[in-house]
Amino acid sequence: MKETPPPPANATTEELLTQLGPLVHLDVLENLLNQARARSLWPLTFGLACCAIEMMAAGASRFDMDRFGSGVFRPSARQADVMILAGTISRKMGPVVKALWDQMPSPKWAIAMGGCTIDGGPFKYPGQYAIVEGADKIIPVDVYIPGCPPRPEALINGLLMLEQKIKAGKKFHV
Amino acid sequence: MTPRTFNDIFGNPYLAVLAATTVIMGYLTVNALMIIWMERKVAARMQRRLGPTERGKFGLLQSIYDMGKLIGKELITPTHVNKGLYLAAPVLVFAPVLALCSLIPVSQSWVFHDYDIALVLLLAFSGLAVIGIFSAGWGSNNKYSLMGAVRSVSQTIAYEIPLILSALAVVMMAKELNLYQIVAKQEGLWNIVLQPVAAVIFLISATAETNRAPFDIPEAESELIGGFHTEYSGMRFGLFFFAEYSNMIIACSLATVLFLGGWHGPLLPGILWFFIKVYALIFVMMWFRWTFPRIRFDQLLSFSWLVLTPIAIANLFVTAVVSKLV
Amino acid sequence: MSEASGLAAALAGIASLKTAEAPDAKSGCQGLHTVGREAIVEVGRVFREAGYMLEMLTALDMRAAEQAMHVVYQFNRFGAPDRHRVRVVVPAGEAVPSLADLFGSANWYEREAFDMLGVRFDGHPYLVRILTEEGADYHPLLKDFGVAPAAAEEAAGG
Amino acid sequence: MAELIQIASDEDRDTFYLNMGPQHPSTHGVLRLRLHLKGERILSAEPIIGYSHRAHEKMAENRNYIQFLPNPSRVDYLSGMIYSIGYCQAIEKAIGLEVPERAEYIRVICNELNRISSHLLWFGTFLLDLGGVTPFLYCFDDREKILDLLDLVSGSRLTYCYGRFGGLVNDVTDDFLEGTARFCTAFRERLREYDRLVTQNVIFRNRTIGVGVMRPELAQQFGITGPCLRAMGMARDVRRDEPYGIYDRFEFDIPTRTASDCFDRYLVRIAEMEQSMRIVEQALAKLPDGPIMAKKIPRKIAPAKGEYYFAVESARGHFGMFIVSDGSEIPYRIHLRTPSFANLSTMRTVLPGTLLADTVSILGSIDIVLPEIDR
Repeated sequence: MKETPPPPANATTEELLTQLGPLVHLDVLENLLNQARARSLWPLTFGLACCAIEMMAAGASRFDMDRFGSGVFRPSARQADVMILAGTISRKMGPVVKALWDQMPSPKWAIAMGGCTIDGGPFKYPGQYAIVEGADKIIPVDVYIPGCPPRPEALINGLLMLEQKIKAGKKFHV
Repeated sequence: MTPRTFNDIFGNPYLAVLAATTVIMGYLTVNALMIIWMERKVAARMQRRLGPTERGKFGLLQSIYDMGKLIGKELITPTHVNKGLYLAAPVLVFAPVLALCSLIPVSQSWVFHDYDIALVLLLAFSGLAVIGIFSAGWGSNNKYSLMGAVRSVSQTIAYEIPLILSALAVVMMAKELNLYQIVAKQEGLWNIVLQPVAAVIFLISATAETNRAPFDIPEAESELIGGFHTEYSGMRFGLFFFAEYSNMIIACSLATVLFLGGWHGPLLPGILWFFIKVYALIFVMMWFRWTFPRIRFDQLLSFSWLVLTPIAIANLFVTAVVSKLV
Repeated sequence: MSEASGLAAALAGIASLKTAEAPDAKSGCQGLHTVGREAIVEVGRVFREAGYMLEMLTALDMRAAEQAMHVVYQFNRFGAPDRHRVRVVVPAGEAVPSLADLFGSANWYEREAFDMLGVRFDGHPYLVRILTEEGADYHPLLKDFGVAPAAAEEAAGG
Repeated sequence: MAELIQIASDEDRDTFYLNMGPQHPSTHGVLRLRLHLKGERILSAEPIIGYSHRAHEKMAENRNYIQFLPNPSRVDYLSGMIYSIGYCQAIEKAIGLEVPERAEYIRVICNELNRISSHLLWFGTFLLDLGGVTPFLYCFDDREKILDLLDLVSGSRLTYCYGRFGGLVNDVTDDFLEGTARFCTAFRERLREYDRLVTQNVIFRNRTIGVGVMRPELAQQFGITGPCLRAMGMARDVRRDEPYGIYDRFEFDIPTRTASDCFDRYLVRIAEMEQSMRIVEQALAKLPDGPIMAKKIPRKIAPAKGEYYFAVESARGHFGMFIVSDGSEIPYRIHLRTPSFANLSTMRTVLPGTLLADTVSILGSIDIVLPEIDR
């Protein structure tokens, strides 16, 4: 344990509390919850374009995301944990994606699937007026999966990477 | 022949209620988690998939992780909701389940509470859940939720009648409202043999009462997104989810008690027979869900009013005449 | 074939309609026509009564060469194809009569042409943007919208 | 046609507006429907599109003909092969390029396989809209087998870029040919299974028969094409009426029905899968040896100044490409006439009067792909 210097005599209560750190440590509980969260990622039923078909394929028989507990696609944003952005986000759709993200309860994560959601992908060219060039321009993204479209294996790999990230106890987007 | 109840063990009724609640909670939790896992596996097998495999042996821990995750989720209370109704709804949906569960005799020597009018209580309490669903739909102040709630109310009313009529046929035969005695009288011959029509009507109505597919129109994911629970997050949604599966247990337990002879069966101990029957019925319900498409709302109602109810009434009439003659 | 000759006769009755001779097979059309914009509704009615559908409607930005927009209508019938492309030349900034009353599909096609190229259609019941984002103030398929490819490559350092 | 932008007045208390989408499980992507409802009955419906607008037509004006080649398969990602090869055929016709026999046959095989996979996905999602989850997974299972085959020759599962001006990029392998033949045999068996599981199901029949009837006059008014049109009893198919490629060499029927409801649209598509397999088998039998690329391909792809129109039959209907060339390597304008755009615009006349649950099945039955509508 690191020695903390004694607080100055005229310190306010607030300063004291900051220096001493939290009185109750919730790390253990938080870690336990993280273990559960990492293993039960329910995606939002939400497809934007081509990649959505591969997302469906990842949930279907051959690839079966349900093996990892991610097969419960929730149609309501209030019950989803991870938003898989599958497809091009058009400018008309951008505000809707943002609204859906805001409706999701924290802790929540986002996976950018495919070139379009990474940076505009094949639809990026000077003077492009119709799309949002990259999902991270509107919401924070945790895992990027390149491809046009990425294969279902890639999506499952992305989910497992997200699992690693959650288990490692990184801070969440609120 | 009287079963043991909590009152007998503890003597003190308050202590008995406390103990019973705890035991029932545990019983429901374990069973619901088990059924959720089973549902995912059954669905997967019917769909040429594997279902959960990676979390624990055979994915057995999957439901536990899901529950842990839901507990750790943020509880969003949207600003546009009617707070009182919105917050009360999950409790209202879940509370009757606890009361219902205590009335079911699970084995020859064991029932949580032994009432003489247990069946009446049970049917009355099972009607309460719809109030919770309606207050969820109304309180959410969301059009999809509201439509889900309205559908749910009319569905429950429509299917409660054939459900009760088919249960009444059994009561007429047994001349008994006590569930324990109803089971006791089935020794040797199960009611399903004497009352096959009532049994089928009961199973169909129970599937509809528990909002299971193909009667899941109040939730109807592809139409109403989630119906009445669209606006709920975290453990509040978890309670709805939990209540749905608990209702399934109760509906199947009641069907076992009324028609399948409860704990009666050769060789194995009674409690085991009881669970074998309950889980077999639950499997049948899952089978329905993963085979049929969803019935449309108006077809659902006309099926109840024009097909099930008349048949149930006719069946009741025949039962009355025959039991008078015999 | 009386139907086709009836159509030809009806089309010949429209004063401002000019039919090109023997269209090239590559154009994919059996008849190419140009018509004044006041007569397009009449042309639409003739095709509709002959049982044709409005297969395609779009516009071309020809402002650089002719200071005009071309609105291209393509009519076709069910069965053996008999495709007629009718062209209306509109001076830039002016409106064309709408066919929305004659053909249900014209409603959306015209909205799209308005959205993409800013061609206005008179008498359209609901001429608002259809594809671009809400509150957009541009017509993306106009040639002077966006960056020319050569200039863009220079800007991108390519 | 009265328009929908109106606020319900105070007396109008028992009707309400419901906004369905753009994120809704059964709008097949990012379609938004603004429904005016009285209870569950629909008074008026207005589809609002554009949520997947990706500026394909503007992109065409910013790049040359070859650079536009990856785009068509992303316009309609479910029948990407048909679109991509259709674009090649359009340009080949415009510049007068002959394609070798073998390539033509392989194109037909791939197109028809792609049509089956598109119909399969439609079948699955349609049943999902009706609440039947299991058929969806069965269809995906079969679809994967087609994707494997197309993956083998083109290298991609969904957005193919297999065609080139003058031929194809790869020759097919024996594995592909054997696999295709095997698939056809196995799939016939599966179709019978689907028939037992779905077509005979009484709930399915109740949900689809007599639901979403499109009156025949709508066909002319809206320019409906594809399976929706054939369910109205009109045997119109671009493959038969104006044969492109070598479609005139094959024997196949154009399945039609007459009631024009959801059930008929379903049956037409099922029958079309059968016909596609017939074409595939004929093509496999006749497949000649030879090169797969034309000998002399011009370095500069630049059609002569003029306007070109070329149509193909996609899984959803008549897909037309209107190409305006000013004689340079960069298209002056490419307009894509997509079938779902016309088919979806009928919804405002078909939906009113139906129930909310029917909306979902009607929308499912016309088989829309949003990026193809929005382009």
